[in-house]
Amino acid sequence: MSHLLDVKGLSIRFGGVQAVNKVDFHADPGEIVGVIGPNGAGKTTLFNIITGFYSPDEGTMIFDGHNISGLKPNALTRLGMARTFQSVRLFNAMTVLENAMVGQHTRTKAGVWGALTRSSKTKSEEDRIRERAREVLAFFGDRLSGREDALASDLAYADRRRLEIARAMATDAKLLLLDEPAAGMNPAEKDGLISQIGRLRSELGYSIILIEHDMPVIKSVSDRVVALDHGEKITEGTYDEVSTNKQVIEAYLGKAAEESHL
Amino acid sequence: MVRLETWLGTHNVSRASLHSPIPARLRQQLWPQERKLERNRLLMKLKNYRGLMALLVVLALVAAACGSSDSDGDSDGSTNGGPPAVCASDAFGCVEVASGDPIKIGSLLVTTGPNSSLGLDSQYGIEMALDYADGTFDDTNITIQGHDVVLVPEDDGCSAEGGTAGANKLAADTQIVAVIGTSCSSAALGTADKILGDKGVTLISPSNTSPALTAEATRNPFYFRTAHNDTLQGAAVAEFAYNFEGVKTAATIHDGSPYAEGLANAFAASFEALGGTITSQDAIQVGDTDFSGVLASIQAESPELLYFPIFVGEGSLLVQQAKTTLGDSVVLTGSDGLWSDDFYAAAGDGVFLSGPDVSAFAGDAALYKDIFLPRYAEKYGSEPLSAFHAHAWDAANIVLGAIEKVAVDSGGTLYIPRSGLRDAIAATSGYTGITGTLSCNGNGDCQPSATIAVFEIVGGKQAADPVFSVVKSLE
Amino acid sequence: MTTQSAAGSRYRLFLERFPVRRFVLVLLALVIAYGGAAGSIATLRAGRFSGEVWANLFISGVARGSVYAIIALGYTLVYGILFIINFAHGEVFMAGAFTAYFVAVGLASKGMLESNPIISIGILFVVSSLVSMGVAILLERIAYRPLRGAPRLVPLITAIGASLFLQYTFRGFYGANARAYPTIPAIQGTWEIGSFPVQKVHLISILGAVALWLVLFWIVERTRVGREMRAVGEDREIAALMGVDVDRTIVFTFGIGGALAGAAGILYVFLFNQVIFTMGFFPGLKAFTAAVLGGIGSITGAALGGLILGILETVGPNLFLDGAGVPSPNQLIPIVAFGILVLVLIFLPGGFLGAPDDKSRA
Amino acid sequence: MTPELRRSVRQGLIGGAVVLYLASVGMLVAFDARAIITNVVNFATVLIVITFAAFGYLAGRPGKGGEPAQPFLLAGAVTGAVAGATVGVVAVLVDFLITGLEWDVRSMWTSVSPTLMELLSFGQSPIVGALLMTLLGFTAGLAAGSLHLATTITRKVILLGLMAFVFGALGAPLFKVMLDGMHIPNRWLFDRDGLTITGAIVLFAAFGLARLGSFRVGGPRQALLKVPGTSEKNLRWVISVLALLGIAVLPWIVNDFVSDVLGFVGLYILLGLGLNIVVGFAGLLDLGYVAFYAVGAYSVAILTARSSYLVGGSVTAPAVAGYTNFWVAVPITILIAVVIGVAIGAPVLRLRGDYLAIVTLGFGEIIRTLVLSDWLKAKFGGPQGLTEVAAVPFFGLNTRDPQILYYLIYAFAGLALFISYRLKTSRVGRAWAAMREDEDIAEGMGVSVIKYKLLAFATGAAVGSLGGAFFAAKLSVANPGSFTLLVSINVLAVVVLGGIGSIPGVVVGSLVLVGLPELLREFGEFRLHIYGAILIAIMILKPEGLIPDKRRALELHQPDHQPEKSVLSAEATEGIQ
Repeated sequence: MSHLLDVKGLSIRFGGVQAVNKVDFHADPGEIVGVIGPNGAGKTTLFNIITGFYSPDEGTMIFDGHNISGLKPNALTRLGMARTFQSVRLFNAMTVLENAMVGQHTRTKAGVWGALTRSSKTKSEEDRIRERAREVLAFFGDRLSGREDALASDLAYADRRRLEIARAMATDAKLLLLDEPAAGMNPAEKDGLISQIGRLRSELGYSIILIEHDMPVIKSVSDRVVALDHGEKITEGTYDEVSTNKQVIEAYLGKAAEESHL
Repeated sequence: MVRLETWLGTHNVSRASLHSPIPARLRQQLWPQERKLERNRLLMKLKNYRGLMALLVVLALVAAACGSSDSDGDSDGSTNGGPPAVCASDAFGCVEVASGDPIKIGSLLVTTGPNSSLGLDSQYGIEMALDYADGTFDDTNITIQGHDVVLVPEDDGCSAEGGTAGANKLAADTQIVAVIGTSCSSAALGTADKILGDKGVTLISPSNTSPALTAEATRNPFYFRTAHNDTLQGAAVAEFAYNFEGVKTAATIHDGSPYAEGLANAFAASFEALGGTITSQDAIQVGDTDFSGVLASIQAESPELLYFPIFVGEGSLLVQQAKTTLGDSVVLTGSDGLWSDDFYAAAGDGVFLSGPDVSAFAGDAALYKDIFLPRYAEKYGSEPLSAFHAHAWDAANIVLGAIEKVAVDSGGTLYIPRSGLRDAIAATSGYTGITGTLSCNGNGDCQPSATIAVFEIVGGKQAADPVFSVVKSLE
Repeated sequence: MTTQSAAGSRYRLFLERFPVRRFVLVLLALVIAYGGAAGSIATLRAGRFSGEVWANLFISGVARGSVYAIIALGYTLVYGILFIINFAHGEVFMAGAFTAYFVAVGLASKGMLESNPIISIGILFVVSSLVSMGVAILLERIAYRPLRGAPRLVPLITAIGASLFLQYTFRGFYGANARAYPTIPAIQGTWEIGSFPVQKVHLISILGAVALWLVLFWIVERTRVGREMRAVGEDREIAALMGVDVDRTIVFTFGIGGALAGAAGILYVFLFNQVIFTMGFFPGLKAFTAAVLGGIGSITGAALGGLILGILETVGPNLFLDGAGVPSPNQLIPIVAFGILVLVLIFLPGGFLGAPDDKSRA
Repeated sequence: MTPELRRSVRQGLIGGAVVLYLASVGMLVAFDARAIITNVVNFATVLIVITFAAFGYLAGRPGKGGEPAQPFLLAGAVTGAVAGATVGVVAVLVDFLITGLEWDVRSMWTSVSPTLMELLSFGQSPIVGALLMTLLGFTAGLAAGSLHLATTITRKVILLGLMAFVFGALGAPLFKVMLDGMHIPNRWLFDRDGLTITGAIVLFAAFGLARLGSFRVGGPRQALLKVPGTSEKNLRWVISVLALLGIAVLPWIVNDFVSDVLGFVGLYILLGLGLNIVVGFAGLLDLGYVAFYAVGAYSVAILTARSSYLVGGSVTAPAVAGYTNFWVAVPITILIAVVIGVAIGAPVLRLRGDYLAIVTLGFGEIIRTLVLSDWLKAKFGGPQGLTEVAAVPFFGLNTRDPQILYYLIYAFAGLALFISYRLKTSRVGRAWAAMREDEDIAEGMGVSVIKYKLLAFATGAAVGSLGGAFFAAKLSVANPGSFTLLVSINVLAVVVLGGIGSIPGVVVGSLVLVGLPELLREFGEFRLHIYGAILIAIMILKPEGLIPDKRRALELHQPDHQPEKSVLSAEATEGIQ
């Protein structure tokens, strides 16, 4: 009961392929969980199921005391879950600030009537979310803060990744699911990211699940690591435990061997 | 019988049902005539000032640009003579045609969209009438008292909005003497007829057949037509079916156009009044090609005659499929919407079509066959596109005749009183046109008694002589 | 341990989890299905139509559907590789049949249609297909090629524009009136199948459509260019990297689609004997509906969709509506056609044979 | 042949083909009836010259990427001459077919009339005509090529002058009627339906000089700033006030017809704004928007018709609820439209964009079929429709008068503008924008896609039905012929031309696509023809429209990911590999 997210027996099939098979998995409040596995292990599919983009064939999911299976992504966002995507997906035609403001959608109420009358209530709500959006942008220093009115599509790659995290933060989530946040970053940027992820938990109190291929990043930030292969959970534990696990090494090496073979 | 009355004497029934639900007192409150008139008068005054207001706005431009040439424009108007007395007494005044200016006649016909052949055909008829009015086809229009007569063509779009826009455009031109149109009843009723009538512009239609346009309750005083009322044609076809063919059961099909539905209903009412039975009244969609479904449904009741007053596109297909589905024993009858070579070719022999009795275009059959038709083919490169070119020709000639009758020259300017022109058209009597001898009745029907005939298609052509012909009169 | 905030109230979550929309839709579908079934039973009970009538309606529906199916192939091919709806495809179909009309008139005046029906029909097919193919290729070159990679709304609007433009171009060329195709005596009348008379034109249209479908199937599945088409449809960039000439393949696709439309035009005039500049629009629309019904992108689906739509349009109004006491049921064909489309898409968002959407798109 | 020459010849051939196309669809003959300068030159000739000149100009244009400048005089002349020769040669050939071989060309190509042949050969023998045509092409091309010599300003001044002169001449019948109505002497300017020679020179000079003048002071904006009392600060205000004033006095300057046209433009602004919410804001392609227009018109007709005369002449009983006041009927109508909008939207919102387009189109047809049907004739009047719809009651004014109705329509168009702006810049608008750009992510950020799509549909339906309500009250009738698929396409074209998602774009789109064709009604035969060409041209040359919406323009220039390859499903395949 004390888990923030508790997933049991999760399975999904696509056509003839068992993409995720009976995965049990949990995350506690304030915890950072790393998910690793070779390409095609089902990590992102797992994320997609948890965040409501796919409905699982089997399994139960409890988040923050609510049974969340069958809920749509927008409902999950309202309950306090937010994610980023493996390939950055921002609203490219919006400014940096607007991207963050969209994140506040579930925390605001103004509807058509509010939009038309622009009552003081609506106005103060708009002001509030603008403030809040600036706040999350400020977390990443002047990389984003200074460029509020720039179009998201004009940002540098690493900044786009940061903006995506900022947008997720803006939803006022309890749990952030980050899908390969370090992909495509240079070592200096990765170091920055590692510290930022740490601060997300220590300063802002987010719980985090992240998928990552970059083992140093996993090693530096994760409290606990879950390893997947062929849609199944192979093992779980601290980084050191997992990284020495025979099955994990085989999964990665096997993959590597295959690649070299090609 | 009640139904027949509804068709033949629209006004009696309609007035009752229009007015009965509202007590007189309430009606007064809703539409206080006096106040309305007062308001209109005020508005008219305002409109008079409009020129002044606008003048201020464009003054700069005019002053800068024209200085010198200003004078000759102004002097043409009324140097000597001045308007004759009829203009002052005419409720809508006169059209003033300055010397050297043409007399403008408008047309409001469907020239775009799927029904354009109907309107273009009429427009060609008018163009040829204006050309031939001086007795020769020479591509030069007639002149009346030294003024060229020109046609200002407009599109009625075969719809209420098209009729409104076109009528507004024509009405805005104070030089327009009369308008020939509309093609489609829906473009006229309550829209074009009212807009033009409010300005005192006479509207005379070559192809409107809806009874409502000349029904007392709904007719506009400036509305006329040379086409025959649906009521006449529906009744004539019913007589053809019941008396001539001797069938006792019939089915109808319309295509969702007001024309077809009106005729089908008129036929059904008359046929039942004669004692026949309507087995089914069906409908198709414009654009359909496969009618097996509707024909199966008709066949199930095995009528002896099928009446389909629709248009060529669907008509040709329907008649071919009807022949295979219903068999040879069923009499197939259409109407003048189907008059076209394409239909004759597709339909084949043994199909009947009703319409104005072209063979009884008595006086001027020679004109029609030997002069009109060859010239039409030469000028427009095809056989007539539809059935109403002759009605348009007659309408144009009636208008020209009326203009000649009422136009007054005064100091080089021609004055044509608007109400006077309307009255002259209304007084048309015994005019021998192509479509017959025309006399306008008090409700604007210039063919109050038309000879409606039914022709058979023989040898891929409409037979020259009708198998059945009857003179039908309104009232 | 959790606070029951408004955001997480059990009631609200229940509502969100409960597929209200789907529930309502299923209910709606059931009502419609019940109405259709009740109407059908009433019709059949009333017995206005004999079995022979139903059979005739069915065959004429299949013939109509065959034409839809062949036009639909053009939609499906283009959609399959470019993911655009070539809204002007109906006009491509019109162009061929309309132009071939003049050839047919010429042949008729020489008596060829009577003396050499097979050669004449062959000539008509070739002319119609070539013209339609030319128009389709021009269309691709002028209207669609500059728009590769643009958002999908853009080529769709272009296609609507092209549809109007082509219609009125041919109206300007050949005139506004409907023209009756000269009849080919050899294909008039009926053939007896068993003891059941079937109109020759129906049978020829159906067989012609089957042949055309087989040819297309063979091209796509068995030839090099077919493989290239499939490759381009799968991933344009990778296909280009593999040495496929993408532009040429796309032109080829439009060409085949156009040629099929031209051939369908001749089948159409066998059935309906008439051409007019607006003749392409509604068959085009129906064919597109058929392609969507069958699952756009699928060749078999297009054929299936066309047949089902054709049959439903012919049989449907009399079957479902007549017994329910609806007057002039055949006027309501659009309601039957589009109603079926909506019903199918509710339950099978990808059409009968289309790839079902991913799991979130329930 | 040098590449430059080859390019010129190719351009010339295309130019010739364009003229031949215009001839073969009948445009030239139709436009021959319209004078530009009365008794001197008509529109057909001007059109031919414009085509030759345009291709001559293009041929001389320096190529992309800093190619060396072309010998533009030569290029222009060659292009023009080739184009002229192409036309001439084909004309000679056709003439030979007709007179020499006695082939009845016109039985197939209906537009190839004697008038056309005479037009193309300038009334001379075919050979002489062809030579003249070549000469005309040469001259036009040379003149156009020499434009490259001129400075940008001179070029623009000349072009504007020419445009003013052509449009002035095309609008001549209308302008003449307007001036006549105001009793302003105009004989020096217009002669019958064209310009006088003086008029042509004056128009050319006036607009050319005005343009030159505005260049001198640095554009119209700077010119306006010179007016005492205006500053950068209050310029916006000044412009708004001027615009409002202009809108307010407009119907009294122009005549009833133009007011009527403007009223119609206003209706399309309403419809366009409604559809813009659906297509532009929410990104849902709705091809059946006419459904709501029809719902609005028919609801108001049924509610307010004093009685329901059928055009066929029979009179049904007074309509269901007869005599309802228009202002009471409108909210009911909007409510009905919203319900129908949601009902139409609900089943199809989850469909892919293309499917949505075809299904909405189907719904439009279904609504039209229903009001047309014999089945519901008792309610909707069948093909004859409903007549005697009451005029809008408004302080006892005659609202059938186009000049009065104008204000009512524009008041509501203004309201719709206001609603559009407010919605666009609100939380709702942000949610729509997010959803339009990436539905999955928007949902991931907490936007309920279903809710916001339905909201867009409902809002669009409400605005569209308002347009329909005014339509019925304006015409006094509602009949099914007014609610065809073409209306949906027209409204879509308005939105697209102005710029998808752009609010001022809708206004401009309506003026151009609805206003202009109404004013040039005699070319009505070619209206849809030209319409189609405009849709294609806009999408190829400027897909963001005339007045682009910033955000939308950006999206339209982003390459689209192939639909089957959305990132989510690409990730899904990860599990399959």
